[in-house]
Amino acid sequence: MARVVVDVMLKPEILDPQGQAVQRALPRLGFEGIADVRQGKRFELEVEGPVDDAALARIHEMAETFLANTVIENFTVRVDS
Amino acid sequence: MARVVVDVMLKPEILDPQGQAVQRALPRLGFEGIADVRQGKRFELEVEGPVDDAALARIHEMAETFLANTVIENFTVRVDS
Amino acid sequence: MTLDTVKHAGETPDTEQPWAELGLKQDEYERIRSILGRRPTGAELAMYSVMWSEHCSYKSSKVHLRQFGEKAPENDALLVGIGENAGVVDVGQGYAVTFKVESHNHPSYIEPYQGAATGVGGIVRDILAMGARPVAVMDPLRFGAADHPDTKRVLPGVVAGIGGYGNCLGLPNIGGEVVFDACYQGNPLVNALCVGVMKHEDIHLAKASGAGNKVILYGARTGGDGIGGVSVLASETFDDSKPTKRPAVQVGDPFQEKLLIECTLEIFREDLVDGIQDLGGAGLSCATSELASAGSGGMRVELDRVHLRDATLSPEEILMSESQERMCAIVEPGKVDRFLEICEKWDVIATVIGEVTDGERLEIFWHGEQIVDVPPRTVAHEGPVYERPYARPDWQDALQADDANKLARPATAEELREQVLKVISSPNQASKSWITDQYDRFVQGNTVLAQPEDSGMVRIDEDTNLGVAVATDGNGRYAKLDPYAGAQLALAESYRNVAASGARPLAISNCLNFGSPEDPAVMWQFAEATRGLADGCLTLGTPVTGGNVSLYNQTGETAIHPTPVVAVLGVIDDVNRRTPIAFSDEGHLLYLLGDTKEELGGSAWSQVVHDHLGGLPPAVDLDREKLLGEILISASRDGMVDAAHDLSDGGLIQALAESCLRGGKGARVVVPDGIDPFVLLFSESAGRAVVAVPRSEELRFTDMCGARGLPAARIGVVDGEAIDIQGQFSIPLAELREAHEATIPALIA
Amino acid sequence: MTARVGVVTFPGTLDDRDTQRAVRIAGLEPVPLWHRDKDLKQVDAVVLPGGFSYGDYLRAGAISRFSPVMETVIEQARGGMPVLGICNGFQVLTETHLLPGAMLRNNHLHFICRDQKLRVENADTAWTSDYEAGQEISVPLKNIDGRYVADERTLDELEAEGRVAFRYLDGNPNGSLRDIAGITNAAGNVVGLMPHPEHAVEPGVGTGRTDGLGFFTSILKKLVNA
Ligand SMILES: Nc1ncnc2c1ncn2[C@@H]1O[C@H](COP(=O)(O)OP(=O)(O)O)[C@@H](O)[C@H]1O
Ligand SMILES: [Mg+2]
Repeated sequence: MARVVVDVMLKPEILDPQGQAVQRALPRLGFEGIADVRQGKRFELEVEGPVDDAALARIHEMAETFLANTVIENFTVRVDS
Repeated sequence: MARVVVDVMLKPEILDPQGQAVQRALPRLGFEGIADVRQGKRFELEVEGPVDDAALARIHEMAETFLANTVIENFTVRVDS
Repeated sequence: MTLDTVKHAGETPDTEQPWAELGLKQDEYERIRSILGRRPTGAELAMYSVMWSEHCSYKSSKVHLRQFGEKAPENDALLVGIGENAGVVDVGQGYAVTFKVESHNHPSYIEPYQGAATGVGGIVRDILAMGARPVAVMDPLRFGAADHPDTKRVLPGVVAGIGGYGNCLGLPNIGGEVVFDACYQGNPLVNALCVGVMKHEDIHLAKASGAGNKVILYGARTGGDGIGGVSVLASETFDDSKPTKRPAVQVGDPFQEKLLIECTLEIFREDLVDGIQDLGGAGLSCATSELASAGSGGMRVELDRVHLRDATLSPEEILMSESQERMCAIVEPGKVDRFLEICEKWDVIATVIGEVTDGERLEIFWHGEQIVDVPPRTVAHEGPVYERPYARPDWQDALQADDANKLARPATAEELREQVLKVISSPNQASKSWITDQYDRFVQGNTVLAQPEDSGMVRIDEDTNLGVAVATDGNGRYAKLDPYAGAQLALAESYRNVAASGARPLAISNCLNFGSPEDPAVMWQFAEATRGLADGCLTLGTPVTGGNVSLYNQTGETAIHPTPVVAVLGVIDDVNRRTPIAFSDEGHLLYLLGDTKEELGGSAWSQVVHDHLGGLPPAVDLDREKLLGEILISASRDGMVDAAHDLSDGGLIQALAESCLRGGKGARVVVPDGIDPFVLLFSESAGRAVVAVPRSEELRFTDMCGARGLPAARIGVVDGEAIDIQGQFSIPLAELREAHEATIPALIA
Repeated sequence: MTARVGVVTFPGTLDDRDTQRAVRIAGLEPVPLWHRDKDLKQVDAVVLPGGFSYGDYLRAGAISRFSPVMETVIEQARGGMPVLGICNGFQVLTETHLLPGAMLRNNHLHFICRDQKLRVENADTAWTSDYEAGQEISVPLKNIDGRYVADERTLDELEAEGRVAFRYLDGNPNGSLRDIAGITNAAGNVVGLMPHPEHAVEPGVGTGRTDGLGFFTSILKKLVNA
């Protein structure tokens, strides 16, 4: 079975308090030199059958209408190898 | 500035209620043929300075001690290109 | 690997078995062999080992817990007593209430969020299994020092887990406790309580009867969660230094549990089950053996029918899995279809996995081959019982001789004021709203009182306004000084809290958190605490309906303070008559009820100002508690008091501060003749409360106290915007609020 | 004759029974609606109550939006039927795009439960006519994903058209842009807000106040006088 990964991240202009909380905590933990942190979601889909263009198109649609809310989020779809 | 991505996923043996909820919803939305869905977190770190082995080692440590909860989660670190 | 069938076990008596790794002792393993007349199969060994663990079998505590039954007070309110998933109490008008408090201490230290979340999930299923709709939760919590770095890891995770799970289930959180003490550093206590309501006729029990009835497993799929968790986590001293030995953690799915609740309630409404049991610790091993043991006849289970999340699980693992959000029901064949239909409606997976037989054995099959053939009672109810040696610790005398009453006291009014602010802003005495604001207290629309009130109260009938109140209390410092008195003080405080809010105490549940039972000193503390609690319940007339024991709360040789947590349930006929703690009307008169003696042992003052623990805890007088309770209840019913607040840790000043801040009104206090202001403000004498009495009711109220012989001293009046202790000091409410509310966010947020 | 108000139950809905009670107290007839049924049983208005439908997994409201009942609700809302989304219901309404914007994790990342002061900015909607514009009310707020966001253009448009229905007072509890607690569509029939009016309808329970009752008396007047 093939794995397709959909990454969903908040759009750059949207405040990401989770990422900020991580970033603020880092120096306290002794990690310097991280200028910015954004936190998003990663979906791993196990796809039955071949992952051809048609399948990817369907997954793209699924991401657009369901996995991501495009009012606030961007997404990418890619086949995991 | 270079971007490093840390992906954090629940260990395979750990229940993933979020992924399951997504998977169960898919057929109702007309998406068939997805055998399994796991949902995890994706962190995008903007790193100051060079992303050499030392920097990656530090980020690995950060992921292990902070970004992931290794009692229940696995993680991967990679440089985004 | 070949399947270890019953037949195979009979033919290979000399096969080595990992009984020690599973937490069994040599003699326990021998006993299993003699019960079966052969060596156990792998599956049988798995079942016995989890069911005979401390957590499931109560092997160290049983001999002491018996007193709760033997000394039980006459009480016709008790409908179901100890031994079921939870006790059930008659609250009138045909309603019954079930409640129970349980621990999830060790898992919450390993994985605070999931540990605490699944703790809530587990107790909610216990309540549900009795036939009740869960209506509220509470969470008595104890952490290490507030400023310890690990507390910053554990506390936010635990609080988020309790909130994340409870909020998602739609259960209002109506109270609990948050206590910090270095003794809990490696052993935080995460106790969770749930209250449920039903009609008398809806009570369900965990038993399998009626040959031919079907056994249905429903809820979440079974996965590899917490395999061995019961025996490894609860039976052995927890050792953090070996992460590789960490057992798999259970992950909760509150959404699944919410479906399970609604689905189960609908199944109850249509009267489709004969017996029902939740799956908690020890999973299917526990549910099948307990159901079969408590019922008549035997049970036959086809284990391969269980819906799995992980297809590679072995039968032993399936039997031991602690996957959450599952229930097991016994259903007549004619009702199975409808049962499955309701499960389908709620998207809940349900499978017929077996049936009740007319035999006497619990028989489990794996693809047609028999892997378990045991007398269920020997697994579930006739496990080992230990009479562990116990002895009063050699340090107890010295501890008690180290009298707190001799500690240096404030020399000036200015110093007294400073110490008041210091105590009120100390982590244990400070406002906990940073925590409780993360819990939904309004959902279900029946919450009458929630934090920071003395007890949590919910309405259970919208037409008659019948309600129930619950309070939970425990004071490990008192119990360390004297475990017998400490347990009674926890009982007394919880009882007083319920009465202060106007409800009549009916029954109790408890969670007994202690160190290792293998240490005779700890065992002595346990014996003393249970004896104190049983004696106390007899005097107060409040039976023990159930509870939970958590042992091995220790790191190396050092045990936590003995920490019996007591939950008292009360009933109030009309929730509109409840008494809040808030001083909300100027001019109301403040009365201090009870006797104030010089009692500072174990007090908040001794801890905060002197970092001291020694001497004796406050004296217990349960007859006085009863009288105080009656006065508070009558005063509430007849509208004689506008506010009431019980006095406990922190003493009078703590109660005044909380009531003033809650109502946004100040208080002018006159120190009565013959009492030292310091003692008046900080003593922790039991059996006391402060009440606000409208002037129009003063005579009636004081007459009542006089006639019943309860000391009532007028100490002041609700007035102004400060706490003004006349002749001593004044603290503006704004300053008081800052001191009280800033501490926890500053430490934890 | 009184009006019938449907209250939808999704898997994981929590405040459905509370909302039914509030509807009843206001003198309306509550009608339970099930997420799998397209049929709205001829109700005159619909409330999408609070809770964690589908556990709020993925995103709050994201999965419920695709339920059969929502197909009909969306269609009828576009036709003018009054719809109120409370908390999770508001999240469902933004996911369906009946209302603009989206709801994100609170800026402090915690669940927050408190008695929240609001100003009613728009008293001309189907659900707010019993209030005065500018009136201050207090109702419980309880959520973890309550931060309202939309792009600047949308926000300006909402302001310009008077479609910000409620604003938080005495401090923004979650980082919602422009202190927005609730909004309405242009027609005023679809309203969503994060706080919970259904938990403030009876003295003696909840907050002890009845500031939330106006939502339900507003719709009663609209439907019965209509
Ligand atoms: N401290 C206690 N006081 C009274 N009853 C207790 C106590 N500890 C356990 N019990 C009772 O023993 C029985 C078994 O407890 P337990 O195995 O924890 O139940 P469950 O598995 O349903 O949670 C229950 O009826 C419980 O109420
Ligand atoms: Mg049980």
